[in-house]
Amino acid sequence: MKWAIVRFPGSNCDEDARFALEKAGIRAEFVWHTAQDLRGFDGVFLPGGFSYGDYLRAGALAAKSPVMAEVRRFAQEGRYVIGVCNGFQVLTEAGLLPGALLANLNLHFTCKEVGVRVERTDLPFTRLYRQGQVLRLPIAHAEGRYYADPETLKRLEGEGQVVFRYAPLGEEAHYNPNGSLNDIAGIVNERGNVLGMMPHPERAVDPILGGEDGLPLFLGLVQEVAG
Amino acid sequence: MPRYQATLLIELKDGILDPQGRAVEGVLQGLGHPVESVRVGKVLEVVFQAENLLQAEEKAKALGKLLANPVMEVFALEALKELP
Amino acid sequence: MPRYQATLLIELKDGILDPQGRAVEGVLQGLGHPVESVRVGKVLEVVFQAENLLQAEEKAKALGKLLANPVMEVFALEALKELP
Amino acid sequence: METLAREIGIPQEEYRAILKRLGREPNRVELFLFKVMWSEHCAYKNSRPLLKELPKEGEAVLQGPGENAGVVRIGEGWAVAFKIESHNHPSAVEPFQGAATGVGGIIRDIMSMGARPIALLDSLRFGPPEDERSRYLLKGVVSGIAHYGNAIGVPTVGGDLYFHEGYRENPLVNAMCLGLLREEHLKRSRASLGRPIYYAGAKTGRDGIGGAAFASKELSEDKEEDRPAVQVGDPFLGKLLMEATLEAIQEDLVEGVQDMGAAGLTSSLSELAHKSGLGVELDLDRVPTRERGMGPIELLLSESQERMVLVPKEGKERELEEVFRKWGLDCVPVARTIPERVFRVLFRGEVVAEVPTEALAEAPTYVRLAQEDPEVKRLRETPIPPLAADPGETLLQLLASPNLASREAVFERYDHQVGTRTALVPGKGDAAVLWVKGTRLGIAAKVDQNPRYSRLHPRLGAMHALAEASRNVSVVGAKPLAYTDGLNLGSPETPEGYHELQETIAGLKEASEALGLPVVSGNVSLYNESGGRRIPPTAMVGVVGVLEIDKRAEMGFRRPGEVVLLLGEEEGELGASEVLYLLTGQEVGHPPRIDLERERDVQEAIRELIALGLTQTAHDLAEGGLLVALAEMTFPYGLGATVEVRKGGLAALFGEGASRILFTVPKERLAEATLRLETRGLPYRILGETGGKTLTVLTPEGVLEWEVRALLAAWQKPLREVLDG
Ligand SMILES: Nc1ncnc2c1ncn2[C@@H]1O[C@H](COP(=O)(O)OP(=O)(O)O)[C@@H](O)[C@H]1O
Ligand SMILES: [Mg+2]
Repeated sequence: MKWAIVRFPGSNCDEDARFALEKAGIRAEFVWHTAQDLRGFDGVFLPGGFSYGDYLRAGALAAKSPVMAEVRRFAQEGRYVIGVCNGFQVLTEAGLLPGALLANLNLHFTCKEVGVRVERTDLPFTRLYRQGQVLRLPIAHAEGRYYADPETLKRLEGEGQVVFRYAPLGEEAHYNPNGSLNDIAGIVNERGNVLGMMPHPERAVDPILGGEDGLPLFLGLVQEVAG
Repeated sequence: MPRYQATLLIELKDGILDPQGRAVEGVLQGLGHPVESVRVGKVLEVVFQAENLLQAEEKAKALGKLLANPVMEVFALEALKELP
Repeated sequence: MPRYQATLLIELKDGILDPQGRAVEGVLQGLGHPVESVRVGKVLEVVFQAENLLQAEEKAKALGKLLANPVMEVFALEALKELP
Repeated sequence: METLAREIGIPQEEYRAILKRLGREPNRVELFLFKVMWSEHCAYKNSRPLLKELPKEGEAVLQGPGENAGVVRIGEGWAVAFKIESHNHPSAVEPFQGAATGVGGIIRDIMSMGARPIALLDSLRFGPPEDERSRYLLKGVVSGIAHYGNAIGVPTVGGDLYFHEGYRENPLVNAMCLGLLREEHLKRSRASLGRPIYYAGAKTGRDGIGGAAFASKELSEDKEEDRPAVQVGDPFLGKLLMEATLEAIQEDLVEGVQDMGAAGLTSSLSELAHKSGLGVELDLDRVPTRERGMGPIELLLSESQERMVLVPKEGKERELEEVFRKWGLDCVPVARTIPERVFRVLFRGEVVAEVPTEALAEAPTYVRLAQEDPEVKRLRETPIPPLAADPGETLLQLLASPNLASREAVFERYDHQVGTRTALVPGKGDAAVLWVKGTRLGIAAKVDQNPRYSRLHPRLGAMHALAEASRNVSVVGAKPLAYTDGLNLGSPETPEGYHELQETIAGLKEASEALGLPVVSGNVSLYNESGGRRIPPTAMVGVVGVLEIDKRAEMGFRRPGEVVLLLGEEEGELGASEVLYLLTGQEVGHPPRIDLERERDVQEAIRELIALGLTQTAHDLAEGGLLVALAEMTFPYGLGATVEVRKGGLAALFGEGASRILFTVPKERLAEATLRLETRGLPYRILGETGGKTLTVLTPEGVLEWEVRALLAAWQKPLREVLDG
């Protein structure tokens, strides 16, 4: 299996994404933001970072890169696309996922471990998790407050497109780190092949890094293909 | 070709929570300047060439459309002037 | 007391590098929108009370002064209107 | 020219030295070259003779001081480049951009060595948090560091932060960066003869003209308008420049690399030439510019950010240009090396300056009269007033005091994990630990310094700084290899100021020798004073060590039922302590003495226990002494402990001292652990056991007990309020 990791100018979790994919046994190749062709790849990973410095709005300028037209086509064919953190922002800015990611309510970049509940397990990304399982995953972003208009939100909830939700790890009352509506941490498109999430599963794939709760996400992709 | 400078305002839609505006409100209150509300947006001063004012206006609006995110933002062409 | 809405623009002083503007410039160029320059600043829409337009203008300017960072920024009172 | 020299602040005797070295009058451009190159910031005029004394050799040292950063070997062909640098004055003027550009600058220093920057630490000093301006500066600085470090994708994994009256007018912002490289990729600032020198990165504008000179002057009372233009950092461009430069090095396209820092093109090119034993001819007309009509002096002195200088290997010119084109960056030849050892500058086809590189590089140095400030002596010799306080309350208050309260509100704003190397995040261990992926190697780093100790006893303060930074590295299980020092002091031109500089360096020397730690890089920032008030002499020491990644210790109690032990003396001292300051508002007395041999032994001992797997939890005792350290160990996992102490006074509970470490051992391995300590002849005591949700301390005067939750709340709140408020 071979995945493309798109490198926008300013992406900085590209190496981390490769590390996680390879750890799960997936071959990973970097693809430049000017690429026009994603044939031969089984999936596309949009990594975190500060594409174009996050200038104007996080993900806004990257969403206009040439490669994004190809990512759109790729997604329309039903193949897998994952956007993490800045990658999620790029996906919403490009209209591949509904809604938008606004400035955290605390108005600053926040890097810490949070609880993330798995809301559905019938997706390749989540098939190795248990329904309702609360993962420990790091977040690191300044614009992660998920927003969508009430209708869109209702549709997302109705169709079960919310995949990950912030949840308490212990008894803490303030577990939503950024003010996301409905505690949303990650969503999929209707078809279920495009995933966007703010927490970083690729940073939690080895005990040395403080946890492995992100690894099953990548292993799930492998299993999906293995059948 | 004449050069134009457009002032584009990109602001959050009404009804979307603007924590930055809230924070500024708080600061002003703390400094003894009570205000009712503050909303923070972006202003872009763009310089470009166009045939004439009409075309410049069109271009400026196209830029605004390109640069604002309709999910949460609105844009307005606040000013447009020809540069000497 | 009447309510006023002031539109304050806070922009970088000339000569101060605006990396954000530069990046937007570059992307617009790449998208086939040749522009000469882009500078990005902030716009604040502030609602407050004042006795009259004159006092409102004074207040608005005082706010601008307070909120702009004099080391790098300048502000302009772009618009001021009484609210119904 | 002499009048101009005076106007731009060149002292008369230096002007005369310039005449002598040139054998003629300098022209206007040349005068400015001397002005910046002979500034304290670039030339170390006052510190160089003293710094010579520091030990610089060591087994692990690949590159000592003198290059853009020091480099140490860590094994398996890997090496670490590291350095600390100050950005105090720019941060005082514009905290956000000042701190951001400080981070950008130190990252480029590390890149210059051929290393990939993998971690940042920040060492910050501000006036008291009650002071509104100090709060404004703190917030701006933290945001600026986050802005640059997060975006460029180098994690900020640690640091330290102190509030002290002495920094009210002169905040300190020092940033340390670590980079990882293969030994064979080590680069230096060198060029061979006849090579073109390329300029890469951002275009040159009128940013921070004369900033280097500015940094060495007392912060003037000038109106804000008169201050030099602020330099603005662009982490986005910085990231592209970093990737392009590293790619060029990886592909073996360059023979020499140099960043453009203070004094811009002038300093980077003239030093490159000087170190190579050559001269350089610079054609200013080729320099990419951002603004129109820039004159030669502006071009030469501009401190525009995100710029590098590269010397391609013969025949690799095109490939180098290609790499930078791919990353969307300018990369053009602006100069070439020449046999005459001069710095020759062409502007519009004419030579506008020609100065021997040696004359620029080797400014006169000064050895001055030193005398201790009698006021400092008086404070140090002031007897400790009798203290009485309820220990129950005191612990809560200490934990909530500005210098001890949780730093979470700061480090949470820094991405401390990007790069997926961070094995110990801030707050989890006394030092940060980074994993060298693909190996079992880990790198540990911590920066430290206590302003109270240094103010009252500069020599001892410097010794403590090195000892503590090193101890922090040891308690995570790493063997300290070398250090970098950020020396921040007042003016050396007063006998009191010079004395502090001399004593600080003497203290570092003594501790370096005793602990066997060489210095490999550093930075000196003098003239940090205003209105005749010097900052406390502040030697921020950043220690780097190496460990086996699976054998690392954290600071938090994790498993109930483990035995809690104290290694080192039971009782601390009250002189210069936090508890004394808390209870009396005074900073007086003699700081704790330090037995450096004991220090070395204690550190060796804890490393041995960790390496043998006898302990996985260790924490050093610092400000606030025993009870504060115990409380800190309950925080990461919310697990309490019950301990018994033999003495209940404030000195025993909250007194401070060097060479003390708390750690835990599983019961079944207790005998083995204590035997090791006995063999080494080290004092230790079994204090109690982990478990429960309280911290319970049995003292001869009675039982003290706190809910861990209550301690945690008191500790977490204060800085949150400052930063988020
Ligand atoms: N300015 C800072 N930036 C990032 N991390 C910091 C900063 N100050 C302190 N920390 C982190 O907070 C923790 C406690 O630091 P400190 O109080 O200096 O420890 P110690 O007393 O052991 O020297 C460490 O993990 C340290 O790296
Ligand atoms: Mg400390």
